[in-house]
Parts: sequence; structure tokens; C-alpha cells
Amino acid sequence: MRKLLSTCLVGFSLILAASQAFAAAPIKIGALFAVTGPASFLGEPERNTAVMVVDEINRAGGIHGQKIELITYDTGGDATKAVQLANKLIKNDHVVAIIGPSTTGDTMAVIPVVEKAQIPMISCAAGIKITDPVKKWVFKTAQNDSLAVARIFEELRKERKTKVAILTVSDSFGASGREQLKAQARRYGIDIVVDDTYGPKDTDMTAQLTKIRGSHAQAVICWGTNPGPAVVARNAKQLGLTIPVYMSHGVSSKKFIELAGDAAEGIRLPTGKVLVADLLPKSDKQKASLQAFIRDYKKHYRTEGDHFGGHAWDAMMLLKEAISRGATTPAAIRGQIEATRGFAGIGGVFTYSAKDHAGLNKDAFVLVEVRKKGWTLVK
Amino acid sequence: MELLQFVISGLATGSIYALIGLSFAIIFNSTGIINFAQGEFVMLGGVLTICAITLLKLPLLAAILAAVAGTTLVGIIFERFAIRPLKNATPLSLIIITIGASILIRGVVMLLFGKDTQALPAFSGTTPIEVGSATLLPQHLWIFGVTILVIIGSRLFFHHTITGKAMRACSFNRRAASLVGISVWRMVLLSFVISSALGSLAGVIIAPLTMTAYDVGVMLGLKGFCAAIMGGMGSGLGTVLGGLILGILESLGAGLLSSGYKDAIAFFILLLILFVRPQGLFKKGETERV
Amino acid sequence: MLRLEGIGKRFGGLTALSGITFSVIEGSITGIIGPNGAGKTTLFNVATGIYPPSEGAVLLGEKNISALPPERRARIGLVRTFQNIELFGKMTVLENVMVGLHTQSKCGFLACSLRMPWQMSEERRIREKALEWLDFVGIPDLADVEAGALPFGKGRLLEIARAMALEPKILLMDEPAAGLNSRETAELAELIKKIRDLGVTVALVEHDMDLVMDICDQIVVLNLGTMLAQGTPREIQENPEVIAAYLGESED
Amino acid sequence: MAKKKKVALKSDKIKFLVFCLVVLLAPLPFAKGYLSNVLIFVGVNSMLALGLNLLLGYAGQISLGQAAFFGLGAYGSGVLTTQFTMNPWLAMVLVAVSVALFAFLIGFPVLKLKGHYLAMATLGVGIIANIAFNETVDLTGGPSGLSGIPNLSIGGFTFDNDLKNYYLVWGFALVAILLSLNLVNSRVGRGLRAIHDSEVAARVMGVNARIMKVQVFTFSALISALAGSLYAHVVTFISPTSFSFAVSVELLTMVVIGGLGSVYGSILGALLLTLLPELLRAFQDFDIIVYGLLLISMTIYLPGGLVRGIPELFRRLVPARRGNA
Repeated sequence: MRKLLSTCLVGFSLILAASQAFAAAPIKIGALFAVTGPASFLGEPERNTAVMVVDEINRAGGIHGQKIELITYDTGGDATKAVQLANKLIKNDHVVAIIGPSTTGDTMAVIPVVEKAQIPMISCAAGIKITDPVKKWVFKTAQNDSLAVARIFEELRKERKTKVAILTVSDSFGASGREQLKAQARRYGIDIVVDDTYGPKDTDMTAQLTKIRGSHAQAVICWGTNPGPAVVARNAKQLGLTIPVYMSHGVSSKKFIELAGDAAEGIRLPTGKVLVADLLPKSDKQKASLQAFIRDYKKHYRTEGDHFGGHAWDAMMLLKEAISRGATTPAAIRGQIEATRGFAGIGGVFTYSAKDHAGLNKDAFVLVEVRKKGWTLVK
Repeated sequence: MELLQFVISGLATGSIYALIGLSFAIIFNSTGIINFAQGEFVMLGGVLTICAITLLKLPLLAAILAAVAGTTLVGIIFERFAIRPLKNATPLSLIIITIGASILIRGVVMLLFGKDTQALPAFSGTTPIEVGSATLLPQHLWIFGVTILVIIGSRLFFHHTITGKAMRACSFNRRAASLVGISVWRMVLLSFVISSALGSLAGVIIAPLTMTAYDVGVMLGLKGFCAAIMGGMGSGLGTVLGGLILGILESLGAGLLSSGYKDAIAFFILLLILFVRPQGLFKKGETERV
Repeated sequence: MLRLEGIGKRFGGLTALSGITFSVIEGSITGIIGPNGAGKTTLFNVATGIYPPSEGAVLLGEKNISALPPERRARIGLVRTFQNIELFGKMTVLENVMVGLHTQSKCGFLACSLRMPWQMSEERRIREKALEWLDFVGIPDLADVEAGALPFGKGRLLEIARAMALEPKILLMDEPAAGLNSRETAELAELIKKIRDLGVTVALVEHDMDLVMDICDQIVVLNLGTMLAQGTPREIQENPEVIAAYLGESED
Repeated sequence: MAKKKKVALKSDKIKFLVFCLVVLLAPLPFAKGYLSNVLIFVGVNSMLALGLNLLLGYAGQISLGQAAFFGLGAYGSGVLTTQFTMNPWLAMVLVAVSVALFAFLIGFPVLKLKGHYLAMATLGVGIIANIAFNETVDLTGGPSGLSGIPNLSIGGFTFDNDLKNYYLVWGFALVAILLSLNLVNSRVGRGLRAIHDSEVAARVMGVNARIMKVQVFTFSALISALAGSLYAHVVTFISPTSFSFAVSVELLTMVVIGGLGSVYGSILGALLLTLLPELLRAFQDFDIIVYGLLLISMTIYLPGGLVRGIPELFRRLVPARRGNA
């Protein structure tokens, strides 16, 4: 599939190159995504999106007449492989920039490689460690978990709920969420009364939820990616848990509603705006980007794009912007990315600076609630 | 009061482990093979049922039958093309082959059906049932029911039918069995048939609770293996008890001690059992064969 | 030399041996005979520590060795061969004998992996010794052959060389003539005598009556796990109970 | 006769020297390419496969938890150098010794088990270790991993690029290979192989099987822990997924495909399986299927592994194709 697409792409650009006799050599961009393995729910839409964006750019004649060549590799979510492949992109393929990897683990493993080689990288992973402290060559597009946590805690403060139970998955996504939940709780006057975890492959969480039911928690926050949270939702319903259940942005896709079924009703979660693009007012800066992304994704893959794909969309677009401002060398591209101001993408409005390589504020997240198998905005 | 819920949840998960453990033990007993692809049979059961429902538009019962039949076919192919050609099979080469098969099956399913998790609708609704202060779902009753039926069925089969007795004979002494005219190869094939059918059945009945995807087999397989080892690799009650104990340990571990370490607790106890009673919890000591 | 006192062995409910008491006299050759299923091999397994006895004691000299594992018994001079020769099939003939010299060398993990000078000289020493033992049984030309590829008769000789390499005080042989042709059996008889002449006490389980009668100084007869008789070959040949026991089954 | 063996010993030496030369020169053609980076991991995997092969191929004891020792080595070095700013070399020694000690202690009860019980027990050790890496968040960073591990350095010389790391890792690997070669051709090696062929016969020959099994288990854990430390300092980032059950299985595969009971077989297996993803990239998403098929067919048709299988296959195919059932 990937091969097919990229050969199509290469073939396509060759034809174009032949017709435009003076077209310059393509700009090589590398991509590392966890297309297989446990993080494939991130990697696959990201890869699809990146391929799609490059396709659209080249179809429109490239950037200043220069085509983009995207070279993607699958890390399988394995840090060792990610390091090898990053080396391959840099040393064999001579890319000028890298987008990805998909997971915080892969990204952290690759950072020393790109820093040493001085190649800009825009990660699609969310871990706060990636850009805090700031690394010269590393940016990211995925919203910090801290922003999602803040969004939930703000809502809880509004509803005067002070005691919460947290239930996080024991992988890098859940661990990062757990860290943020614990770190920010005090600032919002929130007391974590139960702090539990579950394994990514667990099939029953009634034990943890029973414990939570027996506590004084006024809300449950579950931090994980499919299918765990769907199991949590179902188990909560089975146990007759009456307190509100919050999930993370890790499950902000239709898939979660499909898996959890009736049990999803009433569950709230913070999400990027892509989920509720239609509900946004016209004045929203991101609306144009969101609609373009959703339209293109549907056209290419006949299915709905999600906000994970959005991370790759943002990364590619940031690169495109940087290159179209005249940057062609890795150093220049890095400089131009850092100079990005007010770029309205899928994940939010990006403004980078020398001190901030994450670029987003908490407006990137909206809080939604599941009602009648659909999303509604919580105001 | 919480304790009751922990125990009930543990029993539910444990029944699943028990079923998978039984299907492990059936192959082990007639062939001496630890089938690391056993979990994939479980996965196939769930995934194929969902496919039959969504792609072929079959009603639930027909879909289940189709899925079990399909998985059994995979089991037969597996035995025919991966196990039988192996000359001088050592336990190690069998372990590698079954690991290879498990990777292969997982890969094919991933490519054909995608990586997404799918849910199967519950057989009889999702209205919780109250048991004292604890609750369980109608699907749990299905699981308990099927487990009990399977135990009774396998008992009847292995002790009261000619074929079942022949299979047990093979497990005691293959050469002697072949001398009295039992076709060992047929028994091996049969054990794969029964075991894959049983594994997929387990996969089907748990899919509404746990959902399913191409990669759910690994962990379930390992837990089933655990259950079988705890029960002393017998095809009877021992394995079932092993599964139930494992399920309850996990549930209590998660509820009372630490949810993060619950698997570690379960495996730690397993290690202790192996160290103290390597022949399993419920088997009488046996002289080691020299 | 070796004394068995009231040995009994049960497997589950099955009594394989009971009340076996006899001594193997130093420097002699003792034969243990009996119909199939009499418990001869089990007795050897108990004597060498592969099975613990259910009752009774195994004494080597004055020492009760009932609780010692096989490797410790080997170190104090109690060594055996197996009925279906248990060679290390993937190793060469020479290496097989060198394993037999395991107890007479002591370089451990560190010395071996670092190839210390004393390890090298020890290695040379046991290699030469192993060759001597191959010479002793008459197969020095097969030193570099893989043991698994040996014909049965040669395998038997190798097993004896390997056992002798331990320089045992007493050598237990489990059916050494099984599977050998008559010429090989005759050579074996000579070899066993040669072993005795080295001062090694020999005890053997055997079906080949000619061999037993020819070389043994003392014979013990087992039947159905109990001791039927004990005596010189002449006494045994004339013992009516023994004759009855043997007539009860067809000769194999 | 003795002379003949001496010649054989000499040819072993020459083989090793040639191998050293190959290792020395191998990265030069790729010095600038990324392959030199992959070859570092071939070195790490070679050490791991070698450790497992000593245990499995020589002593005949299966382990499905080898990644635990690899992980303990990596996390030991990682945690000591980042959280406690210990000297990396000191940490490496300390960790290797403690992991070996740990293996020695658990070796006694674990190696009493046989066959599938042994497989289950080692698997359990592997899983428990992995859970521990995940859950001791304060120390190990948990699932999100541990970053900022320093590169190794001697005096002012830092191993900070692929070529330097290549020689660092392979230096260790060559020492491990040399030690293992010495070991398997010695009294200890013979004892281990004897245990593999027939534990009963070995014991009757006075080989203390129990101690020897524990010793080789310890040695194999030591090599794995060193490989782990090196891995941590080369990659400078570690996370629990690199030490999971899947990794143990991959190591097992390397040993079996390379050749059980062959030191060079382990290296061949490590080389092949580390490069395999590169080779399989042509199959794109089908790579996992090809991988599974390879495992099955190799085990059926090349049971001795590549190191023995290639010559044998050659022999079997070249003279007239006799029907093989």
C-alpha cells in the first residue's frame, strides 16, 4: 500500500518533472510513523495524512515549482528501530527534515540523532518531555497532555468537584497523562483520591472501578487509547457507577463510541477541534484548515480523518510554510519553523518561538460530551 | 462488599483463562506441544465472528458456527503444513514453529481485517445482574455456562468414548498406542481440531465483553498457558481451577494491592508454584521419566 | 566394596524391588541375572542414585551413600554404563571420553573462558589420558568420529572407555553384551577381565548366560523384584529355584 | 593424533582472527551511511544471541526471558548514570555483577525445572522484569522511558558517533565471542554439551549438572547485561518496549535460525534478524507474514540453523533429487 502510493507519487512527479524541463530536484522529507505495532492507531492515520498532503502539494505544482519527495518508514513503535531508521533517513536518504515519530518513546530515542545531525524534526507525539526543555532541532504538533488535563480540571473546578479518581493505562500515553494529572491537581484545588492503572491489553477493569466506587471520588478520569477506555466505560456501566466519567483525547474518535456502545453516553473528553469542525462558529481561525483536512482525507481514504492524522497534517503544513518562505537547507527550515506565528492548523493555532517548540495554548482543546452516539460541545 | 465484586470479576476472567488453558492442554496432552499460537485461535474466533456478521450478514449463531469452523480449518492447515512435516521434532523446534505460526496468523489477520478493535454485540443484552452487592453481565453467565459445558463435554469425551480414550492413550505412550493400532497422526490432527475449535469458542464468547482485534491473542494465550501450567497441564478440572485461581489473583491483586503490578503478582505466584510444586497444584507427584 | 542392604523401590503402588541385600566383593566380577522385569535395571538405577531407594541403604565401603546424587557417587568411584548406551551423540569419541575425565580435572568457568596456562596444560593432560583409554578398549583410530555415528558395538566400547576414564573403584555395567555379535561378545569378555585386572570391581546385569558363567566370580539372581539366589556360577547353575524361574519364561 | 587436534585448534584461531578482521573492516564501506548504525545493533544482538545460545544451544536449557537481563543491564546503567550521576564504566561493572548475582540466585530454583515448565518460568521472570521497568516510574521514567543517558568516554575520548560506537560494541562482542569459544572447547563446554545430550549420563559421569546449568545461566545473564549497558549508552534513551517478551522471542529466533550450539551461528542469526527488516522492506506491510513463514520453514527445513543448514541444503539439493518425504 505504502509502496504503491509512494511509487505512484514518484511516477507522477517524474511525469511532471519531464513536462517541466527545468524543474528542480525534489525536496526530500523523511517520515517515521508507528504504522504497525501497538501504536498503529497513531501511525496509520499519520502516515496516510502525510502521504495525502504531499500528494496534494505536488499536484498543485509543488512549492515554488519544486516537488516534495516523502520517504516514510515504519518504526513499529520500537525505539531501537526508530533510531536506526532516523539514521537511515539522514545518512542514506539525505532528507532535509523529518516528521514524526508517532510516539513519545520513539521521539525521545530519535532526538539525540537529529540533534547531532542537525536536521529539524517535527514530532507528532504528545509527551511534554519532547519540547520541555526546548531542543534546538525538535518541534512538535501534538497538543501537550498538560493542556488536555488543564481543560478537564477547569471543568471540574467549575462544577466544584474536588475529589477525583484517576485510572491510567500503563503505556507511555497513560504514564504521561498520569504525571500531568498529578502535577496539576493541586493548582486546581483537586484531590486525587484513587490513583490506579491498567495494562494496555487488559480486558476487565471492574476491580479498579469497584475500588473507585467504594471511594469518595466525585469523578473518574481515565487516560488511555482504544480499546481500554471502552472497556472502562462498559465496566463502569455494569457496576452502576454514577459519578461522571472523563476520558482523554486519546479516544476522541468515532471508534470509541462504536466500541463502548451505550456505555459511552454522557462521557466527556477534551479533544482537538477536528471532531467538532462542523459545530465551530465561522469565526474560528482553524475552521478552514479543519474542513480542508476532513475533505481531503475523505477523498483519499473514504473514511473520516481524526486528530492523530491532524498532527501529521500540521507537521507537513508547517514544513510547507517554512519551505515556501524560501528555506531549503535544514538550518534554514529550522529557523523558519521557529519563526512560525499564528498558523491555524488542525491541532490548534501554532506560534513557535525560541523558547517554545510546542506552540499551542489550551484553546487547542475543546470539551465534548457523547450524546446519542455523537459529539456535542460542552460550553 | 468490594471483595465479592473482586471475586466475581476474577471468576469471570478466570473462566476465560480456563477455557484457553483447556485448549492448550488438549494439544499438549496428545502431542507434547506447547502451542504458542493458541492465543491466535482465540483471536480468530472473535474476529471471524465479527466478519461473518458484518461482511456476510449472517445472524449471530450462524456467524459463530462459521467462525469456529473457520478457525478449526486454520488449525487443520497449521497441523498439516507446520507440525506434520517436522521430522525429529524437539520441544524447542516446536516452540519456534508455533511462535512462527502465531506471528503469521496475526499478520494475515492484520492485513485482511485491519488493525482496528471491533466489538461484538452481547448475546443477551447488557443489563447488569445484581448478585448481592456485586454485579455481573448476562455475557458472564454465557461464559460460565460454556465453561461448564466444555468441562463436562471433555470429561465425557476423554473418558467415555473410544476416540477420546485413544487420544489419552497417545498422551501416555505414543509408541504403545501406535502398536495397538491407534493412528497417532490422526489423533494429533484431532487434537488440533478440538483445540482450535475450543479456543475459537472462547474467543467468541468473550468478544462482546473484551472486544477483539488482531493482537488480542498474545496476552490471552499466555494467561491460558499459565492456567494450564498451574493445573499441571491436565485436560480436566486442574486446569479449570488453575484458570479461576489466576483470574481471582489478578482481580484481587488489582483491587487490593496494586493494579500496576497485578500481572507481576500473578506471575510471581506462578513462579512460586513452579518452584514448590512443579507438577502443578492439583496433580499427585509423578516420577520423572528418565 | 559395594553393599546393598534391604533395598526396596516402589513406583506409585507398584513394588519394583524389595528386600535386596548382597555385597559385591572387592576385585571380583559379580553378575546379576534374572528374567525380564526382575528389576535388574531398577536396581542399578537405585545403586547409582538415579532413583532414591524407597527403603534400605546403599553402602560404598563403609560409607552410606543412599542420599548422594549420581554425580557425587561418580566422584567417589561408583560408575555405570547403560543398557541402551547413552553416549553424547553430538560430540566426538574423544570428547566423550574427556567428559569421563571431568572428575579428574578442575578448571572452572573462569579458567576455561580465559584459557589460563594451567587450563591449557590440564586440557593436554586429559586429552592424552582420553586417548590412552580409547587405546585400552581398542578404538584409538575412531577418536575424531562423531559418537552418534558409531556402530553399536563400537559405541559400547566407547561407553566403557568413558566410564573407565573416571577411574572407578566399581563399575556397574547394564547388559554390556546386548546387541553384540558373538565375536564382539568374546572380545568384551576379555575386556571385562582386563578391567578387573586393573583392580576395578565389576558388577554387571546380563542376559548372556555363557558370558556370565564364563567371567563372573559371584552371581545374584533376581526374580519379580526379590532376591532368588546368590552364589558361584556352579551353585547357581544347579539351583532348582533358579532353573524353575528361567523355565517359566521362554529364552530370549 | 594430538597433532591433528593442534592443527584444528590452530584453524579455530585463524577463523577467529579472520572474523576479527572482518569485524574491523566491515563498517568502512558504510562509514557515512546508516548501515554502520545498524551494525552497532548487530553487535548488541550478537552478544545477546551468544548468551542465549550458550544456555540453549550448549546446555540445552530454554529461556523465554532473556530480555529481562538485557533490560536490567540497560536500566541499571541508565538509572545509575542519570539519577545518581555515577561514572558509566563503574556503573556498567556494578550492574553486570549484580545482574549476574541475581541470575545466579534465581538460577537454582528456575533451572531445576525442565522443558515447558522452564519455558514458563523464564517467561514469567521476563514479564515481571518488564512490569517492574514500567511501574517504577520515579526511577526508570516508566513507560515513557529514560532519556539523557550519557555516551561512554575514556579520558577525553567520547564514543559519540556511529563508527566509534561500532568499535566499542564490537570490542565487547569480540571479547565475549572469544571467551565463549574458549569455553565451549573446554572441560566446561564438554560438560554442558554432555548435559544437553543426556543429563542422566552426564551426571553419572560425575558432571554436576545443577551447578553447571546455573553457571552458564549466570554467564549468559552477564553477557546480556553488558549488552544492555552498551545499548543504553549508545542509544542514550531506553524504554520498556525494547525489553519485552517479543524481544526474548526475537533472540530465540536468532539463535535457532543462526544455529543452535554454534558460536558463529549466533552472530549469523543476529546479523540476519537485525538486517531482516531492511531486507523485508521490499515486502512492505507483508513483512510480518514473510517473517512468520520464514520462521516456520526454516525450522522445518533447516533444523540445524543456517550455519549448518546451508552446507547441508547444498548437499541435499545438488546430487540427484531423491524423493524426500
